[in-house]
Amino acid sequence: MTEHEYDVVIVGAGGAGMRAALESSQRARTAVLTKLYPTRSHTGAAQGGMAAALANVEDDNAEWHTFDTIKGGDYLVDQDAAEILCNEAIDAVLDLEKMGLPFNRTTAGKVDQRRFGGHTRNHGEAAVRRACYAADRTGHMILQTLYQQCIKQNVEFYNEFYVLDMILDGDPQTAADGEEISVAGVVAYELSTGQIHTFRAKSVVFATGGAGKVFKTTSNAHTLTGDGMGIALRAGLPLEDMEFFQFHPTGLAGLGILLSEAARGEGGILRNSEGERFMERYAPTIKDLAPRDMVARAMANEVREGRGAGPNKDYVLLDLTHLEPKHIDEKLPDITEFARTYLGVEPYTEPVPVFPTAHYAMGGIPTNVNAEVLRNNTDVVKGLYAAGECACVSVHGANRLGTNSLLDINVFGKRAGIAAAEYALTATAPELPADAPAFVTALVAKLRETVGGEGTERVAQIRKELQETMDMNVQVFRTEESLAEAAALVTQLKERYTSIAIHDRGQRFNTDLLEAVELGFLLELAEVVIAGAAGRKESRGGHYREDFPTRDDENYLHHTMAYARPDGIDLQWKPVVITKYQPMERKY
Amino acid sequence: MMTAPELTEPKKPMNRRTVGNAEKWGWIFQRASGVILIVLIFTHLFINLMTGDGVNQIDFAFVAGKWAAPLWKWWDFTMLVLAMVHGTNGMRMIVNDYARRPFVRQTLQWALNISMVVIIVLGTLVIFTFDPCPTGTDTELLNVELCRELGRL
Amino acid sequence: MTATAEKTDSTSEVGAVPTFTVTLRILRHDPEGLDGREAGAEYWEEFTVEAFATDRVLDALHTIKWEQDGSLAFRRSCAHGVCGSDAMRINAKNRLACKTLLKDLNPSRPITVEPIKGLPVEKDLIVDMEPFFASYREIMPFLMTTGPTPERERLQSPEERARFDDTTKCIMCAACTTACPVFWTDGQYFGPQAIVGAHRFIFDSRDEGEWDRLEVLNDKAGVWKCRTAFNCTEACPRGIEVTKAISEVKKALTSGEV
Amino acid sequence: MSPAPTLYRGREGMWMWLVHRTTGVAIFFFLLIHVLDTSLVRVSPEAYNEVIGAYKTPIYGLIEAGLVAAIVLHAFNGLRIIAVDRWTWALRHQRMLVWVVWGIFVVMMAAFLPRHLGHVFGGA
Ligand SMILES: Cc1cc2nc3c(=O)[nH]c(=O)nc-3n(C[C@H](O)[C@H](O)[C@H](O)COP(=O)(O)OP(=O)(O)OC[C@H]3O[C@@H](n4cnc5c(N)ncnc54)[C@H](O)[C@@H]3O)c2cc1C
Ligand code: HEM
Ligand code: SF4
Ligand code: F3S
Ligand code: FES
Repeated sequence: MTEHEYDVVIVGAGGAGMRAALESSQRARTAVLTKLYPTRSHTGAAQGGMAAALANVEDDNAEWHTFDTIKGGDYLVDQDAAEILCNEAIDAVLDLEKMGLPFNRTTAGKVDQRRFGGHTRNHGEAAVRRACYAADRTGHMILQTLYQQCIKQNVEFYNEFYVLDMILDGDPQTAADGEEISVAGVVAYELSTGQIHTFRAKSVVFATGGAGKVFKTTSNAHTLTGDGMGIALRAGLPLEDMEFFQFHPTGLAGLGILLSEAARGEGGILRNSEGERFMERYAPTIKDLAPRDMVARAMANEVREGRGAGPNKDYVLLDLTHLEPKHIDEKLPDITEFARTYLGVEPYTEPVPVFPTAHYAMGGIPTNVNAEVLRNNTDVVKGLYAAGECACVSVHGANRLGTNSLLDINVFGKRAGIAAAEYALTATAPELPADAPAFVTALVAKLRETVGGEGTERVAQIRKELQETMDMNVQVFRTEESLAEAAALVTQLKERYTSIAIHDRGQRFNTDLLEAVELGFLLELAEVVIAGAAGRKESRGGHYREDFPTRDDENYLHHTMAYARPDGIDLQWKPVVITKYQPMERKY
Repeated sequence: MMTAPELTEPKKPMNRRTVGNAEKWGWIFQRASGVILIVLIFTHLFINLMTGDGVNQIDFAFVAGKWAAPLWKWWDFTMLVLAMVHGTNGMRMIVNDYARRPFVRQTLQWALNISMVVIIVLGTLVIFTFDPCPTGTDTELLNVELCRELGRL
Repeated sequence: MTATAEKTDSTSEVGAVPTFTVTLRILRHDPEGLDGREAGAEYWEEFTVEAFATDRVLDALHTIKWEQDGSLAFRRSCAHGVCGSDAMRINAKNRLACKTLLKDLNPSRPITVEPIKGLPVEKDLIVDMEPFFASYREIMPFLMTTGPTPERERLQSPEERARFDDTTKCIMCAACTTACPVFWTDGQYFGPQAIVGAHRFIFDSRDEGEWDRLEVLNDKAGVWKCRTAFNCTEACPRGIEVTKAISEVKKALTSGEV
Repeated sequence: MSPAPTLYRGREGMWMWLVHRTTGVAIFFFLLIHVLDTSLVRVSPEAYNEVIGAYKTPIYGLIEAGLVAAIVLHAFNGLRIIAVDRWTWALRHQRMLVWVVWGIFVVMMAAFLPRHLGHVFGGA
């Protein structure tokens, strides 16, 4: 076991983690722990763009952006946070530009902007060009640019270190309201050696990204297993709004690989088997550019009503054939190549089979606007921060608007980095208890013992069953019954998980062992998602209950706070912050 | 909270001293000499191997005949120098690629450089101090015509 | 660049997906010497798996790992060719496992899978990437400017932006560098990726550090080591014209103009 | 024990790099010898003719043919390399240019070999 000491430890080197690191490393001694090489983080997969009301091509302002964000999130958005997000958006984009990010340009040489779902002019009048982009690899450019700046600043990375536990100096669940609890550090597993490391730190920032792998069809990477959220949950912290998962309308059918909304922003049209542009029926004003939850539901509905394309009638078609090949090559080169490589479809001449794919966790570790992690509705854990997809400041509410996540990671990543460093400069170094690594040591030892032992269950098999049931029962359409079925199966799978066996007895690069650990997180998160979905007897944003098909502001205009207690998931509520915009019906 | 300093540049660009432009000039030289060599060598090969009796015509007398003209003296000299430098430079690049240990590398480089100098010096001396009609040689071996012309026979 | 699946009847593919059997021959490396092997032992091992027509090599590796031998080690993340984790030598060529469809590889014969060449192997298909990233860091891959930071964005015309577009696509998978025969020889060469990384800044109209970088690339380990073997360009899963980028750097150095 | 890894399946560019390298080395060593033997003209006509006579035997005739082949390949591939680094068109068509080099090689050898081998084997 090795011990390290830093002022600030950042967990995760995606967009949020590295943006935080850039701020924090300038002010305090910072280490970034990441289970992947930074450039492998899934921020790099983001395609379409990053929203900011730069007004470079069309009239626009932060206020409209704020409104769209709140409306897009079906009024579950914390409006103070949304205001910060949209006001700081402009600087966030300009910061990246100054760091060297190669945005596409207008003829005047400014950052170019394009349309994206749910982004409108003057409170819903018409679609507006707000997404700043770099072809269809905006996330890739952000990730590269931030990594390059980290190199410039000599940020200290611990690559392929899996953080598996956080150390707090008290139990957040038993502590009284107002009692001070602070973070003391994290425990990590080093992939290349199998060694366990403890990191003592005054501040810890979690930026571990999403948890898409609870679903089968997903645009998310194999490595997005919700570790940060799972660690927080195990530490006794709540998770907020986990029932809200975004299903992106245009995943490659059967594979889930994402075709960015930019495809529709650039003029692509969704059609059913009859060739009908069906979105005209669901969202007459902005049609194919309606928010994702609406489009995804519309697509699923077309398929349910027998208007799906293909031999099994189980997908719809994304039609780009009316666009100039040159325009496609310029604006959407990568995603059209995905269609060619993986489905053998030529988008110039043929429509591309698409179906909704699990894409984004709106929920996560609850934080306030300074990225400080909440342990209940009001108290923060001192020194503990979260940002990016693993966090829930609630700027996305019940449904995230496209291009608002890349914005989120930059705005709140930066805030987290600054806040963490500034706190660390005033705080005294915490003491790590002697048994700090005990949990991880035991976890790893237990798994190692299963090699060649009694265990009969396979990690992959359990994961597969979990993902299939989530796709079947907890996807775009949910009901009491489907959720109950999923809940029952997850309970069963958790039971079976206790008798898994791994194969790799080695110390070095034991990815077998880590997949087992990751499955543990997935199972617990699935449980929270299902519990939250069952508890929310309404339909709002990404969460759609067929048995309660309308939004119910009377009873459910509040956030879910899910706590893991010994006897199961405990759901509590947290009020939504409303400043300017009273909830109204969401129509496009 | 937002009073933070903006991104400064704590890390200065590395100060790296390069070995001048040696590699660059080596690279350019390979190309320039290559183009010239192609003319020199192919003419040389053509005259020696394709005209007349081809390889069979080559003997002392043939050489003497050629080198009687200053053009061919200079021709062969240029070819010698360019080919040796080009070849040695090429070999140097190959040695740099494969010889990992500094000692081995240095030794090989020295060997190359020495052989280059020796060969060039030797070749040059031969070309410019060549005597077409050494005394006491069987006249059958000489370029009789040439030696008569020169008044050496 | 990875071959695009030849035009098949896409609809029937997505519907009832036919399966077939493939054999993978994997070059394994056991750093610890388990099961009676020597530490550091290397050996070929064959696995046979059922695969779907849409499956990629990565899917087959997963099937092996998940159903047959959990100790098989390889890196992967995004599974669709954008993170650069899984460059490996498949049928003796560098490719991304997640971008190579099995059916494009003649599955009737065993498919060989080996780690990329020229970087120290750590375990099975995992190599030590540190030397690779070190070369990248050498070329100062970050925007360098002088003068005061402007209020708004630095202006750049679409044409200026287009000049370095190709090299911004790099995902640092190392397929190019580890395909380069000059890189294999002694590893002193920065490798094509570092040059691609430098190119992206050298030809960015906003950058003012081009000569610092060009000087680095003028070094013994730099751009002059390239012998235009083109393995890099052919291996690049992002379709970057790597050799062209290298040539442009050479031209900038010889002409003194960027 | 370390089993042989496969040979990297590079394409034309990689093989031509190998060809260029091997021919370059071969020519270099031949050149050393060639200068040394030519130097014998300074020693004595007898010595020179005796050594040069060796070139006229079939064995050396064949080696000489190989040498010419190496030079032709190296030279024209050298031109190809220069072109590839110089013009984008050549860079994009480098694979085709490899076959052009081989084409030139075949034509040149077809012109040279019959005559040369005729000289070598036809005796004098
Ligand atoms: C295909 C796709 C396209 C998208 N397109 C857009 C778009 O156009 N616009 C937009 O705004 N948003 C988009 N998004 C969403 C957005 O990209 C993500 O939400 C965002 O990038 C998340 O960034 P992050 O920094 O929070 O996490 P990530 O980039 O996922 O990074 C997570 C980091 O955490 C590390 N980590 C995880 N677990 C551990 C652990 N246990 N220990 C140590 N380290 C750990 C990982 O190594 C990684 O470095 C897209 C998402 C996807 C999947
Ligand atoms: C006939 C005309 C010739 C031409 C056009 C030519 C051209 C070239 C060129 C362009 C290169 C550089 C290759 C690169 O940078 O990738 C080169 C390399 C080389 N040449 Fe020549 N050359 C010729 C003759 C010769 C001769 C006569 C010799 C031997 C003495 C020779 C030996 C070499 C060697 C050893 C290399 C290095 C090869 C390598 O690094 O792989 N060349 N040649
Ligand atoms: S240039 Fe291409 S092959 Fe090389 S690292 Fe970048 S993406 Fe990979
Ligand atoms: S393979 Fe190597 S030699 Fe040059 S063209 Fe590519 S870097
Ligand atoms: S897994 Fe990301 S590139 Fe293949």
